Amino acid sequence: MTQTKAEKAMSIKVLYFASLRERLGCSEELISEDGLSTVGDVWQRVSDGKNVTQRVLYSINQEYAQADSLVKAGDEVAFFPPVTGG
Amino acid sequence: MTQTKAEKAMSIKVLYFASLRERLGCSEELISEDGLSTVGDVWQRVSDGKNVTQRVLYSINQEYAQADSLVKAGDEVAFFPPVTGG
Amino acid sequence: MKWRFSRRLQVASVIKITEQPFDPWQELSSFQIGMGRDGEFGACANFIGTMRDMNEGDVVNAMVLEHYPGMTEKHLEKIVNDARKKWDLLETLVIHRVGELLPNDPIVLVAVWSAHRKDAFEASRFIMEDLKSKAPFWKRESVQGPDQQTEKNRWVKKNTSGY
Amino acid sequence: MKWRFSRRLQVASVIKITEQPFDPWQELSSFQIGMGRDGEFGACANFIGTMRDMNEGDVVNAMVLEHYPGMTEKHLEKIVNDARKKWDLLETLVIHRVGELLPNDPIVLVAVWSAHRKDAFEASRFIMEDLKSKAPFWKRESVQGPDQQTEKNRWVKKNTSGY
Repeated sequence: MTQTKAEKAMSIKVLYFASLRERLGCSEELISEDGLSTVGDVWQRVSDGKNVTQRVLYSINQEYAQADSLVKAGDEVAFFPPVTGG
Repeated sequence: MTQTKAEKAMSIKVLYFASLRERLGCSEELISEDGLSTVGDVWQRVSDGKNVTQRVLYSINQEYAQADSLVKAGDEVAFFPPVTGG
Repeated sequence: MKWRFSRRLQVASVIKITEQPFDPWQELSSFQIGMGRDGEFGACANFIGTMRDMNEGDVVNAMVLEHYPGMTEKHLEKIVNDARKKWDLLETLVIHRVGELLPNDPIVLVAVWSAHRKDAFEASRFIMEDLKSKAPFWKRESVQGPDQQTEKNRWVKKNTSGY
Repeated sequence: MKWRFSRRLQVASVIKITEQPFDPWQELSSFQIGMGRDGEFGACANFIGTMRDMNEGDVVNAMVLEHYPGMTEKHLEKIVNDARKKWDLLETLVIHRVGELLPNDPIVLVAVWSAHRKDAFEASRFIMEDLKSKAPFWKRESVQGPDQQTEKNRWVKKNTSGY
């Protein structure tokens, strides 16, 4: 994907990790912020029709978020399964 | 001190450690078991008139003991202050 | 007596995410010398997590540790800062391996230096438990099949409990 | 799978009382290699107590650690055996210094290896706390006088609390 600066400014960067990244077949994408107010809205849009049954955690700008946490253009949002490091 | 084997067999070996050793001016002595049945009795005898005011712990054969624990000839008894290692 | 106050008052912490294998004892030794706190610390509690060659009853041949670059460091800093608020700490060191690992490879090191042991014991466990439950790392294991010839990959789904 | 059972079932423990200075990281490194548990241990929790140059507000120049030879070893073995009964442990290492020490000298090392972290964390702290409160060691400090010229010896009377 190639976006102009203006397009990027109006977009939300979305990252996927681990099994969720494999399930969705995507590690990173830019989506338009149009009509999105919460991270839950973002998840609804990107997972629509993908039948994701596993538990998914949210982050906004690299901090944990809840489904009703607000997002805005320029944010980095990530979706991932429960962590298993250490 | 030099004791014969027979004297040793009828004796209790008494050890003192740390500040108590310094207070009593003795690290080790053999005492006759005559009239001693508990470690408390041993302590009574060895500390008599020494005016020891600090807290003293007891052991018999290298295991912690209480004042009423029984002693017999051949035992190794020790008296010492609360421990401060580690 | 006044002398105590001429010492550095600021605490230091180092967080490393590395694709290279690390030797925990060598890291601890170098860090402790380099931190310049001789005579100040009475306690160091540390924990090393190492890759086992068995998990959930299966032989594990290898592992890939994925992480979220940026958020990982940010989250670990937060954990360490939380620990500093709760306990009286001198220095902390956290190292976490990412990428491809083999059995017996150290995965994580958490070390805490303090004047007294209560702080070091509690903070090291706190940091480790928070890391396990919240830091964005994910393990994918290569597990040996029952025929001992084939291999399959699987994402680790749960951690063993820490408390 | 069967393979798991071909491994050593017996746990090992080493207890050392030494008048010589020791390097905890070197001891841990050698012990871990020598114990031959590669791939089995997922967790190592350890604690190192080090001599500080201050205590109760005074500058400490040196220390003598006295112990009760025989009872010390016996008691430490008991502590370690108690820990093994309470937790699932692979190996344990306890080293305690005696004799003359200087500030920054390691005093004690307690290390525990286990499959999972809960056991290692809890057992290492348990062993350390029991050692502090019951193992027959006594510290005598050489403390610098307020004039910074004279020195006096004093027996340490109390330990800092561990919980």
